[in-house]
Parts: sequence; C-alpha cells; structure tokens
Amino acid sequence: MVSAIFIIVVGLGAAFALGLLKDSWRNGAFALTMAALAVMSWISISWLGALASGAAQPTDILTAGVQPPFAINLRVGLAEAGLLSVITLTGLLSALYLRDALMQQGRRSMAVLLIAIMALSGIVLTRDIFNLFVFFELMVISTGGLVLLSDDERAIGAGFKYLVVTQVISILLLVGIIFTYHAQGSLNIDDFAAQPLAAKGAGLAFFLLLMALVLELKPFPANGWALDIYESAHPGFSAIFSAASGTAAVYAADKVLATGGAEWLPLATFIGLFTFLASNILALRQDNDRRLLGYSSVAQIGLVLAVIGQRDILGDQFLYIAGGILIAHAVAKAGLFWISGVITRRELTAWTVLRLNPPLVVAFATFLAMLIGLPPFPGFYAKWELAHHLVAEGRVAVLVLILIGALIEAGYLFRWFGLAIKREAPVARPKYAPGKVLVIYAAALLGWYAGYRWGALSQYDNLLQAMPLMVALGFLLIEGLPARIKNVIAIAALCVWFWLSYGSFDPLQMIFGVIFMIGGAVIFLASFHETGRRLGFYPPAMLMYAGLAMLIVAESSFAFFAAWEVLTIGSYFLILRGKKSEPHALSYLMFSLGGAFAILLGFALAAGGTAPLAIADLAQVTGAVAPWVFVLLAIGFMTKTAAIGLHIWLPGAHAEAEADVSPMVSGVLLKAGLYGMFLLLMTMGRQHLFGVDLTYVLLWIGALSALLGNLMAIFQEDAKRLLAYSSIGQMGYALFGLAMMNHLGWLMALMFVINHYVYKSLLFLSVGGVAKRTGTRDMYRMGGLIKLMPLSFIAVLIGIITMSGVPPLSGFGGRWIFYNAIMTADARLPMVLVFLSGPIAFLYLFRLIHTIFLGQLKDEHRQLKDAPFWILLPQMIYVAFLLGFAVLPGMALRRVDAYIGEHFTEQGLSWEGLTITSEFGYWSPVQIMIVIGTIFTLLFLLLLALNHKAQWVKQFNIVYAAERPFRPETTHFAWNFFAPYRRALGFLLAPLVTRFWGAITNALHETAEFTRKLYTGNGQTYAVHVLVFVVVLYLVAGGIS
Amino acid sequence: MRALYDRLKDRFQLGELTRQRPDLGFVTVGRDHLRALLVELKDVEGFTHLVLFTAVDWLEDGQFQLTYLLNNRATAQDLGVRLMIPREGASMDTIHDLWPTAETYQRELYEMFGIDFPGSPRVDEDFILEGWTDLPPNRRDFDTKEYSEATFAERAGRESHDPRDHMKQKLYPDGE
Amino acid sequence: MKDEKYTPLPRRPIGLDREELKKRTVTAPDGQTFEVDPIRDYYCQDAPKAHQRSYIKIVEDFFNWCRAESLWILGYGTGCGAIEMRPLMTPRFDAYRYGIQWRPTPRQANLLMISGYLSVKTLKRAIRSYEQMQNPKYVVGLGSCTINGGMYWDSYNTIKKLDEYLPVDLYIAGCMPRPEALLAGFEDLKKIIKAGGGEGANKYAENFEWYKANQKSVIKDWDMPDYNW
Amino acid sequence: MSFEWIQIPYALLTLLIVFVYGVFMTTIIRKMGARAGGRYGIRLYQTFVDLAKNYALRSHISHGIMFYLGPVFRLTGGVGLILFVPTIYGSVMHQNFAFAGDLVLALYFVFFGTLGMALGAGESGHPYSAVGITRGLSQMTAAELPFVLAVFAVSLQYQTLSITEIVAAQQGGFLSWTLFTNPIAVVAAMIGFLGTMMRSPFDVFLAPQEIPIGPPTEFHSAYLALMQTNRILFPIAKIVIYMNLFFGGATNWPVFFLKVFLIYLVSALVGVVFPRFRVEQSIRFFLIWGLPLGILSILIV
Amino acid sequence: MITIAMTTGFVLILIGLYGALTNTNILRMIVSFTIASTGVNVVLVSVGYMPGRTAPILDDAVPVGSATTSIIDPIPQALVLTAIVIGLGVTALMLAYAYRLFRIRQTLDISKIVELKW
Repeated sequence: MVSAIFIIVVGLGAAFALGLLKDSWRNGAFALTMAALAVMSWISISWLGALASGAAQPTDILTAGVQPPFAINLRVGLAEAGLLSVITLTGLLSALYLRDALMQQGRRSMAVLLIAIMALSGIVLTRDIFNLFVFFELMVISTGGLVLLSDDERAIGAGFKYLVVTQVISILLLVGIIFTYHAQGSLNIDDFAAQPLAAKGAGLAFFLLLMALVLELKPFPANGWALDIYESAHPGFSAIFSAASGTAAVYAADKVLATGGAEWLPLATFIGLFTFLASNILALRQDNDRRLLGYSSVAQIGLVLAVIGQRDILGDQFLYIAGGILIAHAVAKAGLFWISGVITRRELTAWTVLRLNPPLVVAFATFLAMLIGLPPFPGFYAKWELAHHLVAEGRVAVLVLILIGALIEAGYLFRWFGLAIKREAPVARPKYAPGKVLVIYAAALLGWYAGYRWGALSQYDNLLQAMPLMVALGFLLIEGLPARIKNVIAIAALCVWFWLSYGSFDPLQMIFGVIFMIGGAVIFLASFHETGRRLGFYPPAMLMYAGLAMLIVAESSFAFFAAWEVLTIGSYFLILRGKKSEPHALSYLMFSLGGAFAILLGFALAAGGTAPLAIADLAQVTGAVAPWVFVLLAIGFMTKTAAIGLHIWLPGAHAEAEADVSPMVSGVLLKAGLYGMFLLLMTMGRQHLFGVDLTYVLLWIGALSALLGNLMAIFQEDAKRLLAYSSIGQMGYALFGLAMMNHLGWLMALMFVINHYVYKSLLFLSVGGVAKRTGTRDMYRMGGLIKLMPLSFIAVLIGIITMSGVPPLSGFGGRWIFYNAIMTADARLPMVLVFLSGPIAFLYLFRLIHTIFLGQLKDEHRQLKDAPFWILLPQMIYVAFLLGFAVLPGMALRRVDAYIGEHFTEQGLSWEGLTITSEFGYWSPVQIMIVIGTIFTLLFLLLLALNHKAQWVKQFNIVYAAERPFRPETTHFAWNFFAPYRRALGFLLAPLVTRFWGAITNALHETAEFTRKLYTGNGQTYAVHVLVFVVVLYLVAGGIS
Repeated sequence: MRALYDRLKDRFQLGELTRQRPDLGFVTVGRDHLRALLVELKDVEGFTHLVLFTAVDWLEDGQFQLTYLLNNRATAQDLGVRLMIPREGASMDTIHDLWPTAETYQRELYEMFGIDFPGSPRVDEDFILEGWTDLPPNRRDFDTKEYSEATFAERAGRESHDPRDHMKQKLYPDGE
Repeated sequence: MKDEKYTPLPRRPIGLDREELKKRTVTAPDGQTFEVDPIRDYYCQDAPKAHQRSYIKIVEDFFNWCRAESLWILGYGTGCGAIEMRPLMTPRFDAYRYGIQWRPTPRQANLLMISGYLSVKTLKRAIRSYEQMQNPKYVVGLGSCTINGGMYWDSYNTIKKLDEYLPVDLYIAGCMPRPEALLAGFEDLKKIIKAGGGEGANKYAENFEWYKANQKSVIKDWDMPDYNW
Repeated sequence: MSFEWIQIPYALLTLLIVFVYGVFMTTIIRKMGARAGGRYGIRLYQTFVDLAKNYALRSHISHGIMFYLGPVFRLTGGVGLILFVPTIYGSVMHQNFAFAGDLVLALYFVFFGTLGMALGAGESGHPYSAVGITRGLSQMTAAELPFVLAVFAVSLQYQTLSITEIVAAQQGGFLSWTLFTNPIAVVAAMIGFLGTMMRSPFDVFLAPQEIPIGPPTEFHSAYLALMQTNRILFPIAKIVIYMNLFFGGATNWPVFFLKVFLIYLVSALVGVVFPRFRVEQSIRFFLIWGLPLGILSILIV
Repeated sequence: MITIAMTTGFVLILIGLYGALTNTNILRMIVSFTIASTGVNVVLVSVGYMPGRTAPILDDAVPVGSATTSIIDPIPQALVLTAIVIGLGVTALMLAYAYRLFRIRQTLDISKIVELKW
C-alpha cells in the first residue's frame, strides 16, 4: 500500500518537474500531468478499496517522523480515502477535459492544476490547522491561476473578487488559528478534541477559525464571489471548484467542527440550512446555466453542512449519509459543468442541443436525479436514512426545511430539463470533442456505480438489484432497436413479471397487479402504431411500470417509497414527451415529489427510529404521532390521485401526453395513489386529529374532487382535457368510497379502480386516435365523425355509458354499490356533493360523444379513416371486457368482496345465482341485460317494419327555418356547449387552487428576484457581505449559547 | 331651419330651401359639396340619424334624384338633401362610413335603380331580388307588366279593370 | 321603351355559381388535398318517389281519416294571411278542437298553408319547406293572390298561379279570407283527404319534371339540389 | 323473486293498461291546459289519432344509424322503466320485472332513454337539436338533484332500496305515507318532479317558439311516433315511482288511476299558471329551493 | 508590550480592511490588504511573544539545554514566516490580476467590474 503522502509528493513533484520541461514540449507535459493525476487517483482509490474492504486500517502519516503536535501528521481513514478519490478523480477527468485549454496555456497551467489537486488533497489529509491554512492558501493561489484558463474575459474580474474575499478570509483564518493555538497550545486538530475549549477567548478563536472554514463553503449570502467564478470560469475548472474544492472545504469544516463539540453543531446546521434554502430559492431566477449550477453547488454544500450539523445524532451512519450526499453532489455537479462545457451558449434553452445526442440526455438526467436524491443514487439512500435519524431525534423541523429546499431545487433543475427537452432544438448537430464527451460518460457511469455501492451498503435491498428496475434500465441499452421490437419485449416483460409473481398476491394486490401489468400490456398494444425507433419512450415507460411492479410487492416502507419515486420519475419523463407538456410535466413532478416527501416524512414518523418498517406495521403506530403519519401519507397519495387542491397538474399532464401515454398515466398511474390509500386505510383505519375524524375529512375531499372535477370537465373544449378533469372527479368518487370505511364503500372503490382503468384507457385511446386523425384536440373543430370512424364511436359510446353508470353496463354496478354503501355511512353532507356530481358527469360525457362524433362533419375531415388498427385493437378489447364485466361483475368482485370481508365483517354482498343481494337491495345484471335487450330489439324491429325504406340523406338536409346552411363550421353547435350551465354555476369554477399555488411560486420567484440584488457584482460588496456575515453570526451564536 | 340654411348656404353653395312642414325641409346641393355638407350636418348640426336614402328616376331629364333624409333628434327636425346625378352610368360616392345603415340603402339603390356606389360593402350582392337578371325594376323604362306577363304563368279567365271605372260602374251602374 | 344605354352593373355570381357552392379544395389534417363539391357532398341528390297506397282499402281509409283528423300545419306565413291564421289558435276560434295543430318544423307538419302572395324569393323557401315535409302532405292556398295574382297581377316579382309550382289541394278565396272561411276550408280539405284525394305529394313526385321546370323558370338563381330532402 | 315465463304476458298486460291510461291522461291534461286558457281543447281521441297518423306516414328520411336508433333507445327507456318498477303493490300480475333490480336501477335507467335520444338528435346535425339538448341536459341534472336526495332520504327512512318494501312500509292508512311521515322529502321530490315533466315553467328546452321544438326538430313520422309513445308512457312510469315512494303506492288499479292522475295534476296546474324559466334560472331555482330541502330531508331522517 | 503589539496588529488589520473596503482603486486595495496582513503577522508574533525571552534560534547565545526556558514560542514565528511567504504570493497574484484587468478594462476601479452579478 503506497503511503498517501505520495499524493502530495507526486503532485508537488510533478508540478516542479513541469517547470523543468521545455515550454514547447506540451504533449509531454500533458502526459506527465495526466500520469501524476493518475497515480494520485490510483493511490486514493487503492486506499479506498483497502479501507472499505477492511484490508487496511486508518493510518496516520507522521511527516517528520515524530508524533504530533511536534510535527504535522496526515491521516487516511475511510472518509479521507473516499474524498481523496473524489478529488483526484475529478482532477484527472477534468484535466482530460481541459486538455485543449491546458495545451494552449502550457505547462504552467498544468503545474497549477496539479498544485490545486495536491492542495485539495492536502486539505483532506492534514490534521494540522496551520497546515490547513497553507493548503487553503495554495488552493486560493492555484484557483486564482486556473480561473484564467477561461475564454471568458469576465473571469479575470471574478478571479480578482475571489482574491479580495479570500484575503479577508485568510485574515480571519490566521487570527483564528493563532488564538486557537494560544488557547490550546497545539495546532493539531486531534488535540483540540482531547481538551474542550475552556477559555472564553478560545471560543471566539474557534469561532473565527470555524467561520473562515465555513466561508470557504460559500454560505449564503457571503458567496457572491463564488457564483461569479462559477459563471465565468472554464467549466472544466468549475467542475473542480464545485466538486473537489467543495468536497475538501466541507471536510475541513467537518474536521474542525468535530473537535468543537456539540455546541457548535446548531450553528453549522443553521448556516447550512439557510444556505441550502436561500440558494435554491435564488437559483429559481437564473437563466445562465453555469450560474444556476453555481447556486445549486452552494446549496448542496450547505445541505452537507447541515448534515454535518446533525453528526451528533447520526452516529456511525454519518459517513454514509453525508458521504452519499457529498458524492452524489460531486459527481453530478462535475458532470453538469462538464456538459455545460460542450454547449456553446449560456442560456438554459441552449441545452436543447443535447437532444441531438441522446446518451448525453441520459447523462443529464442521471446527474439531475443524483442531485435531487432520486433512486437509485446515493443521495436517495442518504435522504432516507437522514430523514429517519432526524425524526427519531425529534428534529422534524430540520427535515422539513431540507425537504422544502430539495423540492425547490428539483423545481428549477427539472424546469431546466424540461426546457432542454421541449424547446426548439437546433437542427445541425454540433461536433463534440470526443474526449469531453467521454469524460461526461465516465462521470455518469461513476454515478451509477456509486448508486450501486450505496445500495449495497444500505441496510435495505439494493435497488439496482431489483429485477423490474433492471429490466427498465435494460431498455436504455436496447434503445437502438426498432420500436416494435422493443414493444414486444415490453409487453413480454410485463406479462412475464405478472406470471412470475401473481402466485403470491392477495386479491387486492391481484386487482392492482392485473391493472398495472396486464392493463399496461394492453395499453402497450396501442404503441405498436408507432414506427421508427421512438427514442426515449420505452425506458421511462418501463421505469414507471417497474415502479408500479415494485409498489405492489413492496412490504417495507423503504421498498414502497423507492418504488413510489421510481414510478414518479418514469411517469415524469413519459409525460414530458407530449408536445406542449413542458409546464404540465414540471407541475406534475413538483406535486409528486412534494407528495413523495410527505410520504417520506410520514414513514419516518411512523418508524420513529431507523429500524426498517414493514407496511403492515403501520397498524401498530399509535399515540400522538399516528394521525400525523396518516395525514402525511394521505397527502402524499392524494397528490397522485389528484384530489382537489392538489389536482392542478393533472389536466395538462394527461391532456398533452401522447395518444398511448395518456391511458398509461391516467388509466394506470392514478391507481398507484389509490393503492397507497388502500394500504393506508387498511392498516391505520380511522385516525383522529384535534378531535376530527380524518376519514371524514377525506370524505369531504373526495366529494369535493368529484364535484369540482366533473364541473370543470364540462367546460373544456379540449377532449383530452375533459377526460383529464373527469379523472379528478372519478378519483374523487373512489376516494369517497374508501373514506366511507365500510365494506361496500371499499368494494365500490375497487369497482371504480377496475372500471376507471378500463373506460378511461378506452376513452383516452379513442380520443387520442381521433385526435391523431383530425390533427386537433378541440372538440368543436371535429364533428360528424360517426360515419367515418364507427369503431371509435362504438368505443366512446360504450365508454361513456359505462362511465355515466347507465344500466345495463358495468358502471351501474359501481353506482348500485355506492347507494348501498352510503346507506350505512355516517356522514351525509358530503354525499350531497357526490349526488350533485353524478348527473354533471353525464353532461360532459354527452358533450364528448356529441361534439366529436355527431353533428356536422367538417370539410377537411371528409376523407378521414378510422383510427389506426393498433390503437383500435386495445379499445375493442376494452369494449369486450366492459360488456363481459357488465354481465358478470362477480368474476372480479367476488373474491375481493370476501377479502374485504376480513376487514369489515358487516354487510357483505350475497352472490347467489344471478342476483347480487345486499342488506338493502338487489341487482341482477344478467336479467337487466336480457330485459333491456329484448325490449330494445322488439322496438327496433317495429321501427324497421315501419321504416325500412327510409331515405338516407346527407348532412345539410336539415330543416333550417326554410333556409339552408352553407358551411359545416357554422352549423355545428359545439363551442361553449353548456353555456347555460356556466351562467348558473360558473362561479364555482373560480381558479382558487391555481391562484393559490401560483401565488406561492410567484412569491418564491419574487423573493429570489429581490434577494439576488444582494449580489451587486462589486468585489467590495462581497467582502462586506463576508464581514457582516461573520459579525451577524457571532451575535446569533452568542444568542444561541 | 331657416337659420340653419343661412349658416350653411354659402359654405356649401346650397340651392333653394323648400320647406314642406315647419320641421321638414329640403335643400339641393352639388355633388362636390355633398359629403362635406353631410359631415357638417352629422357632426356639428346634430343631424345624427340617416332616416332614408332613396332615389327618384327623372327619366325624361336623364337624371336620378338622390335624397338623403336626415333627422335631428334633439330639435325634432328633418332635413332632406337632394342631389341630381346623370342617369347614364349612374354612380355616387358611398357614405357607409358616415352611417353604417347607408350600406343597406346603397345595396337597394344598386339593385333597384342600377346606381353604383363604389367601395360600399356587399353592394354587388343580391338584396331583395334574388337572381334578378333584367333591367333594375325601379327604373321607369322597365315595363313591369310586360315582364310579369312574360315570366309568370297566368290563370286563364282573369279580368282586369281600371279600378276607377270599375268601382264607378259597380256603385253607379246607371252611369251617374 | 327599353333603355338601350343601360349596361348592367356587376353582380356577384348567383345560383349554383355562387361562392359558397363552388367546388373548393380542402387540405386534410394529414396534408392530402381533395376537392369538396358542396352541392353533391352535402346534399342528397335523389329525386322524390311516389308512395302508393299499399294498404288494403279499409286500412287506408282509416289512415286517411287519421290524417284528416290530425292536420299539423307548418307555422309558416307569407303575406297578409299569416295574420288571419293566428286567431285560429285563440279561444274565439280554437282550431285545436278540429284536430288542427301548428308545428314549428316541416318534418312534423302535414299541411303547408300559403297564406298570401308569394314573391319569387319566398317561393324558393316555400318549395324547400314543402319538400322537407313528409308524404302525405297537403297544400292550401289562401286568397286571390295565390289563385290568380290578385292585386299583384302585374308585379315584376310575384307569382300568380300557385298550382304551377306546388300541388295545391285546396284554394280558399278571399282577400284575405277570414278565420271562419279558413275553418270551413279545413273541413273541405278533410273531406278531400277522407275521400282519398289528398295525394298531392304523389302528384308532385310523378310530375316532378314539370314542377321543377316551372319553378326554375321563375327562380333564376336556383342554388339548391332539385329536391330538398 | 325470480323469473317465470308467465310474467311476460302479465308485464305486457300492465304495459297495455298503462299505455291506454297514458293516452287518456295526456289528452285530459292537454284539455285542462286548454280550458285554463279559455279554449275548448282537443278532442278525447286526438292523441290517439295523432299517434296513428304519425305511425302511418308514408315517407321517412334518416340522418344515420344513431338517428335511427335514438327513438328506439328513448322508448326502451320508457318501457323499461315501467317494467322495472312494480305497478300494483301486492299483485303478482303487476310486479313486472322488478326482480331485476331495485330503486337504484330505476333511478339510473331514466338516463338510458335520455342518452339515446340525445345521441339521435345529435346525429341529425341540426344545431337547434344540439341547443335543445344542452338546455335539456343542463336543466335535468339540476332537477334530478332534489329528487335523488329525497329518494335517498326515503330509503334511509325505510332502510331499504327495494321499491316493494318501501311501499309495504307505507301500508296501513294514508298517515303512514311518506307524504306525512317525511313531508320535506316529498316537497323536495315534487320540486324535482316539476323539472322533469317537460312542462312549463321548465320546458325551455323544447322551446317551440325560439328553436323549433328542440331536440326532436328533425324527427318525424315513425320516429316521432315512437317518441310520442314514450311521452305517453314515461310520465306515468315516473309518477309510478313517485307514487310508490311517497304516496303509499297502489294496491289496485282504481287507486292507481286516481293517484297517478292527482300527481300528474300537480305539474299540469303549475304548468298552466307559471310562465317559462330560462335554463339558468331553472337551475338556480332547483339549487335554491330544491337542494336545501333535499339536504334537510336526508339530515333529519 | 504584548498588548501594545497586539493592539497595533489589530489596528493595522482594521486599517487595512477599512482601506480595502473603502478604496475602489484596485492597487489601493492591494496595498490595504498588505497592511492588513502585516497586522495579522504582528498579531501572530505578539501571541508567541513571552516577556524577557529571546528569539528561538538555537545558537551559541541560546544553548539547547536552556532553550525551553529562555526562548519564546517558536511556532508563531514559523507561522509568521510561512504567512509572509504566502501573503507575498497572494499579493503577487493580485497584482498580476490588476495588470490584466487594466489591460482589458482600461480601469482599476473595482466598482466598475460588475458585469457578473445577480
């Protein structure tokens, strides 16, 4: 094992050696630099490997051969080795990335780079505070040199500002060091820990020392200089500045803080959280990619600092958590800066150019996911553990603030991703330097590897070994195949997975499993319509299905949460594919992540510690915390079912999605939220908060969703939006059924689950097929399509009859169960709303079929054909199923009825013979079908007998007050179809919820706009910020202690 | 009315004022001054309402007489502005920008008299007569009886009388 | 005395040449272009058929009785007779008690009342409404204008003999006939129908060419299919 | 209850009686309207003559499949509604096909005919039809509300959804009728009843003056005849439900005739007295007057 | 003595900082920072000073045996030396920056170099 000091030796030596080379011999110089960096990386990694596997023990390196404090000692432990690996690898990759700039500037720049990496490694290694100062100053000087690598002239100004501020910092640092020394009699960090700070002056000295180190972390608001550097420096260097420098500085702060004892931790927490939140808010207003990344870097380092502030409670998990966040940040941020280097323009929309190179998009997505802590990256595990530790120790406020910050961060990062994916891309594919691109891929791979390692280290299952996820990720590898082959594989994967796992399902899981997997496979049939390669469709789709698959079988809260996030991400990417779906996908993601964070908090509260929590154990949660767990989980699940108040993402997301994606995200995805609600209510049952029965609140929410969702649906001109709003209403019904907390209520909810999957998928597919043919989704632009698209018409007809609950189709079954269920429910007022919303559904459903298929056919549609075969095929399957299910609802519901009977003993249904009997009434689907069918047939025959010679006329052969129509457009009554209803009830449509969320985001943006004026760009102002920051914190800290 | 006439007479070179009633008068004006006069009457003198715009066929003189009848609601006065235009190639400036209703009158005159109003909206569209192909029917050289006999089927056995003679005959068969 | 010097002013194209009825080229959503011929594509072109009484006589008599006792008038007024018909609905005359009702749509009406003079323009609408009614259907002409032109005998724009253009079942003379005369006329019409004489629709279908020629000879801007279904 | 073949002729018999009675009722009500206006009114056999004439018209046109099927849907809705509800309490003959479903079936089957009719009218392509449909549907959704709430109140009151059992619970003197045991629900239901009877003041969607006759504008001859048949049957079917739920049902035909007549009379009397509401006015009427009563009725049960 | 030296040092630091934060001329700022770092150095030295002792140089005047009682704390001295060196480096770098800044911006006014902000 090579001593770690050789990292410094090699760096320094090579830097000096470079000075001896001829200036013109640049290739050689670069080779030397790379070699030195490679050696440094190898040493770091070999230490990391050895320490992680237990082959080596943490080692002290005594530089002068004597024990400290008489000489400087370096230390290599697991943490050091890991961070060294990050720093040296970043250096190595960045050097490769910077090749052109370095070759142009010559050996001096290479030497400076080596010095920088060496200094950063030194910061990590050293245990001596003055040595720390020296390495810091080396870092400053080398940073000052490397900033000049940039092509951007503004970098010189930024570099100078940096130097000004570092002068101030070094004054603080030196004064702090010397007085610490004075108080402790030692410069060795390990000695501080041994004897706690007693003297009063020592406190101030330590404060100054700590402040100097913290200031290196660019805390808000004393960080204007750093942002200017991020914005103007060469991205290759910015990667080092963000990933390596940040890492080293964090570790230095951690080292010193560790000695200061627990009383300093709240200060670190405060600074960290403040920086994390403020920087994320400020980043909202950025439109320069590098400056945005700068804000994000600052925020992430702040988060790490906040985590360091929790080290007193994290125990032996500290390294795992802080390291996870730090490494995720380092890899991601370095990768993002590197990507920004291959993009020529600086506004965020310039990233659209990535689309011409799909692997880079995958890398981009990888980095974003890592930053936000999505599975399966290290940040995800770290977030989970952190949450549980924080909750276990009662630091819920810290957790909430962290989650809010993370949500804001996800907001601007994914807004950026949306811009890059959806805005207009340049046509010409730019030439990327292969070296640079390779570096980016290397970073992405490292990210996945880190995810794998963290998964392996986790006390839970390694997500990257979960079969569904692996299959989904496998689709990334076969992305080059034609879409139809991939589609076959996707269908096969869903079916095989279902076949492998259905044996262990209970009836509830069975119903959801069939909908998720088999239902998903049926929807995939429609995807056969797409030809070509259809890039970027299958990985997200399969990711979503993987999440769903994992969700059903999840038994622990961790598995459930991981699956939840996986399906959220997959569906986000899927929704984002729609033509105009950029803002809607973003708001979907924001609500979903917000919901996911609520779930995380809820699970953490329920677990009450760090031990894994089985979902079934939710039932054991009692006491004051139980209702809060219920509330948080319910909110989380309701973001997916789009309960009113949390619904504003849904219409756009579902409407703008592609023809075959809409049924996936509506028919299938919404059920994930219901599945969660089922589990929640099944385990936790009724909970009371402030004396209010929470299921009663849910009852109201469900009823309001049903009413307002339906009401909004009837005023939509866009067919898919109409269906989307109707989904809100339908989910409201299901929620209402669940919240009734009785046998039939749940049965009705399940009936809705099945029915809604079928008819909403059916309708979305038909409408999607029609929209494909007509080229519009505005219903008033269609009309009279029944003769041209008879199969689509039949599909929609069956769909709306089912949905409106008109006998004899299966929707009526849902209504019948509903009536029986409410007979015993306690709450009667919310039922009024449900009663009101029922007929309203009829209005929009009729509008759907009328304005599209009936009325006047338009000129340009005269030669349309019916929807494509592959889009019709699943529709016909659904139609067949609906007809069958109408006659024999028992085939699905009987077993479920029995299963629910285990939870509610009262009030089952009797399934004897052809008649289904409840305590209150009875219902005989077969007989209804026969009676109605017979009457209908007889009357039809009568009409035929009277009227078989009818003259078939064309569309303008109508009585028109003795006049005649000239254009179908002016004869088709379709726009603002329910105008009288709007006059009577339009006041209910005031967009209060949209305004509410809009006000929140506006407020955040305004705050950011106002606050960022702090950063005047003047170096002196920045220096003043630093001083004021120190003084204010001193006062605050004094106040705290 | 007289005061109004005196105010405007010289500026617009009006012809004589003919007063049919205290509140109804007619003036004649040259084509050059017509538009200016109408604008003045509408915007300054308060004649805001175009009551009627019609024509009379002076076949023998080879002229059409146009009459713009304006109404002042505040003073309850009507003023007709008269104008002669040649019958051959009859054409007149449109005033639909002053009174949108004039558009309709102009369509009527176009169809019934064959007076053109270049620039008037929809002036060449069918107005009352759909598919009329003959002479404009309100021109006096159009013989409506001849046209009617040639075009519409008649029921045999119909007798037509001169109303005056017929009634005289009927009421006073003795010839007194 | 025709004015030789008059040159017709330009008119917009009329009849089947009018802008809205010309063939137009349309671009489908998928980018294909094709031609739409409004008259052919938007209107049924079939000629009317005569419907023979296919029932045995007693049934036909029963139906004729029903038809006679259930006269549904199209609420359509031309000329001054429209005013004379309104009192029939009032308590004073109350035509309902004779099985007479007004329907607002020709689809459901059986009886077309031409209640006064018919200008060419109105004739077009009357023909259209008549053709949109269902067989069997009846036409009654009111007043001397429909019989021989009445006071409009020399008008340039008014037809003088209704039965040239529509199969009239009954004329009620007068200028205008009073409501009492109308009631008497309805009773006469009922007798005609009950006797099996109300076959105007069949007459119209059988002599379709003749009626059309007559109609087109006065309607110069024929801009509809030959039969308005 | 289960099915036996003999029920088919029994049901047909019920249908026949209801049809004849319905023709008679329609005529009587129209005559009453005429008398209120000072007219003599139509003849007693007029409704039947009109119906026969329309069935016997010789020519027909069709705008498409749904146009053709619309009236069939409509009449199926009416006939089905009669057959799914027991007509005479305690009579084996006139239980019809009530074994197939309970009150909920009757409530929802009402929509069957409405939907089919609306589809048929829609395919005619006539804008007035579409205007009529939007008005009709808008008003119907609001009018159904107090009725549904009242129905729910009644089923809560008797703890059953079976119509037969609800009628059974009201036997034994007229004081045990819902009308007297739960008057608020009955008032709410009657407000809803006015709204669904297509009579003034809630007949704007037929609006013969403004838009010729609303949804059925294009329907004629046999189509119209089917719809007229439904207009004869459907109100009776609806009134039968009301009678069963709120007015103690009927144990024999004379009581049936009387009760149906009296209930029909309510809407006829209101109709001849009040002028017509616009659609949004009638929606507001139901929400302001019907809805609170409905809510009150389910709260106090 | 120590107090005077330390006070002097801190006063120098404050003067330096004041100068650096109020002068907009870059060169003046650099000079001010030099003053401040001098002050820091004085503070460093004064912390290590012990009255009546001599410099920590082991030569004839200070024998090794008595060194622990007769010399002042050598560590601050070493620190000062290092700090001076580093300060020199940083100052040189700042001057180099000032030179390049002037070349491209034709100004030494730091308040005008604000193109990067917000």
